[in-house]
Amino acid sequence: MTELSWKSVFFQLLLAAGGITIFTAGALLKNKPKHLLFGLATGTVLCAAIAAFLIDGGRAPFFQMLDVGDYARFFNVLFAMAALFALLFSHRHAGLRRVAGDEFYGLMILAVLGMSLVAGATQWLVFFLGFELLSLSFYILIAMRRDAPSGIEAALKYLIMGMVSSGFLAFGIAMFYAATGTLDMPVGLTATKSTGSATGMLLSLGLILTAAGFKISLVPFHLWTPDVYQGAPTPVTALLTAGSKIAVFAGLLRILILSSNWLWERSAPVLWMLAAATLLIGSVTALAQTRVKRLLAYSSVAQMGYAVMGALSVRADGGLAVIFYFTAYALMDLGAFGVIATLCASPESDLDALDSYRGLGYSHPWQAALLSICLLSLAGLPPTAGFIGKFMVFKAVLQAGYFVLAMIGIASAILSLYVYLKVIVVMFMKPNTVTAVTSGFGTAARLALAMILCGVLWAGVFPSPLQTLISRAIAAISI
Amino acid sequence: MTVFNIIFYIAAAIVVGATGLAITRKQVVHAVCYLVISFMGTAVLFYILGAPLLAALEVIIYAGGIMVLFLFVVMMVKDTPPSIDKPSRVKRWLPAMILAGTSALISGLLVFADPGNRLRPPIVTGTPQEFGNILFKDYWFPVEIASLLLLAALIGAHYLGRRADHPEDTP
Amino acid sequence: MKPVLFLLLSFPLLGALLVSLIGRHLSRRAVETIACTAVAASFILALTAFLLSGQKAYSLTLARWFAAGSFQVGLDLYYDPLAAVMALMVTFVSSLVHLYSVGYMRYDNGYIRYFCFLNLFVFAMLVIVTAGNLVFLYLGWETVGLCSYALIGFWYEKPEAANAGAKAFVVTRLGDVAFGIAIAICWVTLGHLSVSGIHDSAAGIDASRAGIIGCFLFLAAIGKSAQLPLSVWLPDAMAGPTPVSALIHAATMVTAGVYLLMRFFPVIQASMPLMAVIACVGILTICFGALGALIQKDIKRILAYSTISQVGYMFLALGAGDVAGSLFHLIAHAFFKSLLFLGAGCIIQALHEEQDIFRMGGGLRQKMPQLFWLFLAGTAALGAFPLTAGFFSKDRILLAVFLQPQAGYKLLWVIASMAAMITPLYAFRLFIIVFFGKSQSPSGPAKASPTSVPDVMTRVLWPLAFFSVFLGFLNLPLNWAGKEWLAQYLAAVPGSAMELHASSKMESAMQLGSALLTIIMVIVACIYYGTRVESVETGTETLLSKMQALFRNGFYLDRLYQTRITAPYRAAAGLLWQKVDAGWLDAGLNQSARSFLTLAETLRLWTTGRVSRYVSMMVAGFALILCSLTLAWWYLLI
Amino acid sequence: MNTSPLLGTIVFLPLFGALAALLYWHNERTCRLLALTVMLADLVLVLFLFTLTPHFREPAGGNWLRVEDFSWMDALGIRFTLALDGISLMLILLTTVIGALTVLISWNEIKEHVAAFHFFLLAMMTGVLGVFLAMDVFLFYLFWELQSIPMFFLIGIWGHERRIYAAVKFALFTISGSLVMFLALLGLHLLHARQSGETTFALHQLIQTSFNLPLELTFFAAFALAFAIKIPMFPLHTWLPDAHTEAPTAGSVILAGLLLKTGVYALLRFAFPLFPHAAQLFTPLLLILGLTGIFYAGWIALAQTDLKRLVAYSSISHMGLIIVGIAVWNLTTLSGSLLQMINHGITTSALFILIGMLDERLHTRRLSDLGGLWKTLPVWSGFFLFFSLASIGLPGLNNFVGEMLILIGTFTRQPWAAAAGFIGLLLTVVYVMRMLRESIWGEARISPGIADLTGRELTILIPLTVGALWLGLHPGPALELFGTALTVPDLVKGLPILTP
Amino acid sequence: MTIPFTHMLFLAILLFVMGAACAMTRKNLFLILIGVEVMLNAAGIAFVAAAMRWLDMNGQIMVLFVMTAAAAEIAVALALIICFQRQSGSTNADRLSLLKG
Repeated sequence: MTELSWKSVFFQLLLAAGGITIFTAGALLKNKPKHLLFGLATGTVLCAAIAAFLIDGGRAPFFQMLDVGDYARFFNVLFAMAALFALLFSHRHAGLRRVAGDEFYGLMILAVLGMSLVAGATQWLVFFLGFELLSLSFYILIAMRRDAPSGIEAALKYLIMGMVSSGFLAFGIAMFYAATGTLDMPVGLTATKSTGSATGMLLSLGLILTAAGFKISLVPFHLWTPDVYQGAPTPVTALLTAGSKIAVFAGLLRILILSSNWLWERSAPVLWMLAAATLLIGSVTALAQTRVKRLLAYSSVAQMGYAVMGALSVRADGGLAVIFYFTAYALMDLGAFGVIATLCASPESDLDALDSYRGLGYSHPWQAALLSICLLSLAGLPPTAGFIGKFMVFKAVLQAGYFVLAMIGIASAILSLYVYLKVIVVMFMKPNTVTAVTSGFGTAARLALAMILCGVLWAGVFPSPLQTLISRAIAAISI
Repeated sequence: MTVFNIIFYIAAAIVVGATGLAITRKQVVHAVCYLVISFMGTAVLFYILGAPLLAALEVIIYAGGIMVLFLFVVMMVKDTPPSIDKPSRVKRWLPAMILAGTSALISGLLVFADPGNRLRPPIVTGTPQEFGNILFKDYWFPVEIASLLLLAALIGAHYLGRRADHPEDTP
Repeated sequence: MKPVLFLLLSFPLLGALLVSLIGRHLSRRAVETIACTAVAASFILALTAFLLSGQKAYSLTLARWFAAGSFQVGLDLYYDPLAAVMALMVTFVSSLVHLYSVGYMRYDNGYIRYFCFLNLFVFAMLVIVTAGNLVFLYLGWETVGLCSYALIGFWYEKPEAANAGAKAFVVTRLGDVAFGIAIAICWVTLGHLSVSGIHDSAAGIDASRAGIIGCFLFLAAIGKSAQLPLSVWLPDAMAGPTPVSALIHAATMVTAGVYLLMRFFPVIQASMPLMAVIACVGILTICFGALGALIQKDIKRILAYSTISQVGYMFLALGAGDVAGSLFHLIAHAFFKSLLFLGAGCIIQALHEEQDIFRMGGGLRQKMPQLFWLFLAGTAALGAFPLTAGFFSKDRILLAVFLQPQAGYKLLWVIASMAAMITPLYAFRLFIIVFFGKSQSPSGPAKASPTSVPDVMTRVLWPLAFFSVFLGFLNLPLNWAGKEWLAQYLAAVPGSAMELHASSKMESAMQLGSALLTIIMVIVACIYYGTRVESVETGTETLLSKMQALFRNGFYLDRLYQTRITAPYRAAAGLLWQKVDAGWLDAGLNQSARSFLTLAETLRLWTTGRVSRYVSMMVAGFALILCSLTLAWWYLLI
Repeated sequence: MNTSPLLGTIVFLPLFGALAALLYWHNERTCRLLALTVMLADLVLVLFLFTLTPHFREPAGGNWLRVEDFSWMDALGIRFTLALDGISLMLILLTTVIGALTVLISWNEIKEHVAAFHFFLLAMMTGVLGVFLAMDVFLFYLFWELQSIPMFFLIGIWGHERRIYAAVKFALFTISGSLVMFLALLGLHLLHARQSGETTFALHQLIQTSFNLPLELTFFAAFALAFAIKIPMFPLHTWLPDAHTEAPTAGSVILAGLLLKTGVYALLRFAFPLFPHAAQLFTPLLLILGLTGIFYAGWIALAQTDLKRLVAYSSISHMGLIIVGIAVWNLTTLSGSLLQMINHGITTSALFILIGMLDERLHTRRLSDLGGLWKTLPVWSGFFLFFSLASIGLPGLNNFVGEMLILIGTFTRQPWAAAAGFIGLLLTVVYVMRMLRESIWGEARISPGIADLTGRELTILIPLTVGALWLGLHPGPALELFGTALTVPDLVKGLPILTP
Repeated sequence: MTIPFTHMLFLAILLFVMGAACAMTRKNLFLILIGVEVMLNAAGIAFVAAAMRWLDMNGQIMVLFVMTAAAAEIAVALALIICFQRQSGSTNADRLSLLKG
């Protein structure tokens, strides 16, 4: 490609610019003006979202490295929105926790940039760099509260795991390169069509799956998830679950879609096993949790299992189901963590112990109601986005002929239903031991939660528009 | 059996040996020193595998930069209790060894099973010129990203390195 | 005809509704008036219908009830001589009982409930009598059960009354199950449920089918008519008010079973073995009842046992194929038994609820002479004293049994005649001890002078007494230059056309014989019970006392059911609930659910919080992925 | 096919009412009145539907009295299709009536979180109505799930001592069952799509699907499982006694009066027509389970000490008879079962209502604390006696007709089953007699001076009484509606065609 | 001149698993980091070897970026370790045990 179409990467440019501006603003202006930074950040992601929504970069990848087509655009909008919600949650939260500095906002934006790179990369180098940028920003975001031991601990755990995983990724890419001689995803993945036994590809696939599996916390790479979710500031958790997971999964999905049948046949069993293990272990372990964030962490592990189910059936329906599921999942989890972000036991600490949620339904009806709706949606009950998502995933997986997996999925759904009901029971049905809950939405969080609620219900009742968007997105990469 | 081969195998042996020592030391400082040796060996390998520039960078960045940084920090942190840990406990090493062994074996098998890997590539040196050309002609976009990456790292390191009770943070 | 029958049914129902809905807003007098008029009106209508109908049979439909597919049921009526006679009897007796109740219940506050259910009962009984199809008949059948339940338990605060009501309902319901099955079989085999239709097609069906249907009908009848082995509820049912015992548990409801069999006699007739069975059950019940009545102390229980025994005669008659005889005895029995009950009611009230005949202090003859004569009439009729109604009706039955060709019936005849000797014994035992006996009550002297009862209570007894003495002329045997009017009248009713072609010589011989026997037994009774003082409790375990105990407790049948059926059933229910449902099924499910929680607790330990563990798990996962990839590759390679 | 969304209105009116009730959270009285008016309005709409019945009697062209079909998620082959026939008509009538009554019942009983209570109450009404009207299988499933969630809250928030246990148990049972059905439903959808090439969830199209037997059996089993849990059928019934005992009166009434019915209805409307051959193979099992249920529950009911629990077990037993009717599958039994659904709805609801009223007065439901109630509460006892007699199938009252039809119809196919059923009725008599003996008869144990039924309570009970008498004495019209609906070929494709 | 490509890959794999083993077993945070460095280094070797095998420059360039990323991560990691050490006074990874279960 000869001339560069700048506007095709306008999204990324905007984010980079925004990030740098915020840093500089934070560096130059004394006594960091929180609201200015917040405004800058939200403005950036909002504009970015709009840009990604409006500007069509065309099919040709930018620099043969970065997909700027509908597929990437869809996810970019998703990430930008997720970041927007996370920022809105953090407005009051970050203020209370005294982390609302330029680093917080700027790194959030850089994280979004990393996501968009991971999701859009058509070339391994970009994928790797995006992966690194993403992880790096999150290491710091998780550790934002330097005074809180749990935050640092979570960050260190995530960091160590993340570095090992990036080691795996790097080595995986190396193997890929060694096997195919190219760093270009489509070329490399389709190359193996011809050569009968590109076993090197299997090795690299294994390595890359490990790295990705860590990021999207599949069993047995999920162990960090509860710790980090619990330790991180809640808005960061929200972005972590709704952003980075989806980004990595989008990249993985691209790989699966592009990979040759030879590779697919050999990798499907692995995915099957991962899905089954994730579904069962995730939902079972959640049963015993007594802290809401950990509980949600395990439940999100189980949710990833459904995502992998959808990914397995990508050959049957082109990934429509899984992407829809992800969108729904992002909404629900953002909602759930958003509500939690508005609840504090004390200005310093989150409301985390399940028992401290007793009688929340009556002391804070709105939060409780929102949380319940998000939980019911996670449980896959109508009329919510989660229900349609589950519906599509199960349909797809049956279409692909994985009956046993579908059964496992149902079993896991029943188990996790109990988990979500447990929270609802505590909020509405346990005798009200009133906890000193000094919490409330700020305007920002209220706005965000309202939007999310609408989204959850709207996608649950009228999913068609979303589906058309998604089908256009997957039409852009299916080869 | 040319001199190149000999150098390659010797260097490889050195690298493996040094690494092996590095990962088994009690004292962090010793580990770092052995690691420096292994990086030197890696540099040699890079050189004979036709990547002179990378060889140089390996010495400069890894051995020169990162490891020194390591040492600084290790010095700076006073470890209580001093960061000595006893690596030689079987119950801790055995599972790791088994896992590592199996994965190594299977990976080796997979690599070996690929006929494409059997051939013996000729040596061609990638000169710094063409390296630079390609880097800044085709790869300036990743370079930009890398710069952002470093920026983020910088900010983060600075933020985390500061004492928590920094006046700026308390609103 | 239709309006008449419609009104005949609707008057008592209307009465019941009025009383129950607005009764609490009316004066007591008004309520009593409504109830009595309703029944009296239906008696008049029954009379009109009887006169209008002649000997024809009418089957007509009041309304459609329900229909699904081919199964259709209407509120049909079937009115023929049999129904006519029954209707007359029922309405007559019940109107008298209503009048009597006005006096009897004069102090009771539950009078609204009482009259409501009494009216409802009359309605239901008339439904049974005139129903044109089985389902509609079943409606009446169940409703009389309900009324009897409610009226037995009328004094619900007395535990024995409440229990007796429930017991009666459940036991009779046992029979009703059979009724339901009978309906179903009829539907499946005959294809319709109307009485007339069944009469028509009865001839067509083979004996075995008819036997099955008849058998279930017979079971139903057993339940209602307190025949063996379901007789246990009737003695307890005496816990209810005495008029109720008179109407429901003597005159009408208990004979409904007999009426059911008469109604469908063509079906019964079709299978000979069934007839035999009916006869045998009848004869057993006769003896059972007679022996029971012989030894009781409680006046009402004596009458109850005698009822069982008398109804047994009716079954025996049916078993012998003599519908007319059975009906004859039914009506006679209705009159004299209700007479006796109502009389007993007077005595009981006069003596302040004293029911033990040995503590009535005797000598009531002087104190209530009017009642003495009335009671004597009833007793004579019950005891089949010559020329009373009982005499003729019982004779006819014995004759019919004797005339049956099969040898077995001769045996039955012998037993029946012997049982017929016991009847006057217990009848006059009761009479003599109540009216002549001296006070043998251990608890001091007898009651002070009995309070007088309202005149209405004694007045209504006269017509009953009249009929129980002279009803015999309704069906005078041929050798008495009688026309056997009842038999003639019933000739139209299918199945009841039975000719007792007996030589008048033999007939008169039998009458003479039984008359003599009766008189002898009466004399025996007078001597035995008039002189001898019966010890109230028998200390020594002589054989006699054992026998007495046996009879007094109705052959321990009741206790048998209690210990062998009721108690185990209740216990099993408890076990089934605690052990099986809660203890096994529910607990099992909960346990399996809880096992997941324990599993979760163990899985928690996996997340140790040690980062090195996490890394190792990561590598382990990598190794696993690699293995499976290699295996897949290997598998697809070979 | 008419497009004025009358049925849609009927279904969603309660939901709007529910949301509106939330707006008045601060004013309890308004909430109650609002809920009441909404349900009454719904009732009026349903009654208006009856005016359409005449030209329903001869189904011209379409077999439905009314069909409303709107495009919804066409990409997934899901349409918003509601259709009405005689069966649905009677059932939504029952639903709206009971819905209105439940509001009245809770007038004094529910004192806290009134708005939320009515929100869930009305939301559930929408669910139930939807289940009875939906003809798109996906839509049906949606409503099916929708009705169980509010119930969970009703039991869990406003229930008695062990309410949480009961609520969670209820939710887990019902929802796990329906999830299994969900899978089968998708399988059916995909199979049909593969065969006909069109993606649809419309019932009348899915009926055309042809299976190999094992698959059909699996699907039927999955569907039947969900429905059997809701009904509840014998081994899966354990959630019901707890749910009934712990639920508030309104909850018990809705549970017994409506939710249980949805199970039977779904069995009749979906499971049997969709998988006819499997259904016929399963018939013996259903028969046996139904009969077992009759005896098992009827027997256990005798041992109960808590009135509500007793009635709960009795309703398991009654549902067993209904299952028998469905399993035998001929016109008589089906009409009987449908009628019996309505009857059971009336009778059992009435009993629960009465027990609730008693509980409000005496704060106990233990039989051992009661006795001689006729002395203190004659009117209450009168009604209690009346409905108890109705529930033992006294001729002239509603249950008799249903039971008679079921048993007679069963006798033509399965004499022994029918005989067993008749005997089962005897068990009913036994425990009902005990119940009456220990509650309204016997010596009075409770202190006199407790007020008898109030006007509000009478207004609740009288409609039910009238209904019981009406269906007992003149069930003709209802049976006619059922008959016409049942003889529609669509319903029974592949099954023995029912001919009048 | 001829060195079998497989040998180079074997070497890389060997180093990689050594690094992994180190990260798995060591408790000291610095030593864990060292393990990770070794892993990345192994990746580098593999890249260079592959670049030579395909006569293609991209591999070598990739190595440069891997080094960059490694440097960046190490910087942040060390900063975090310092934080942690300030709080808990230790660099022992097993002290990271607030969050578990």
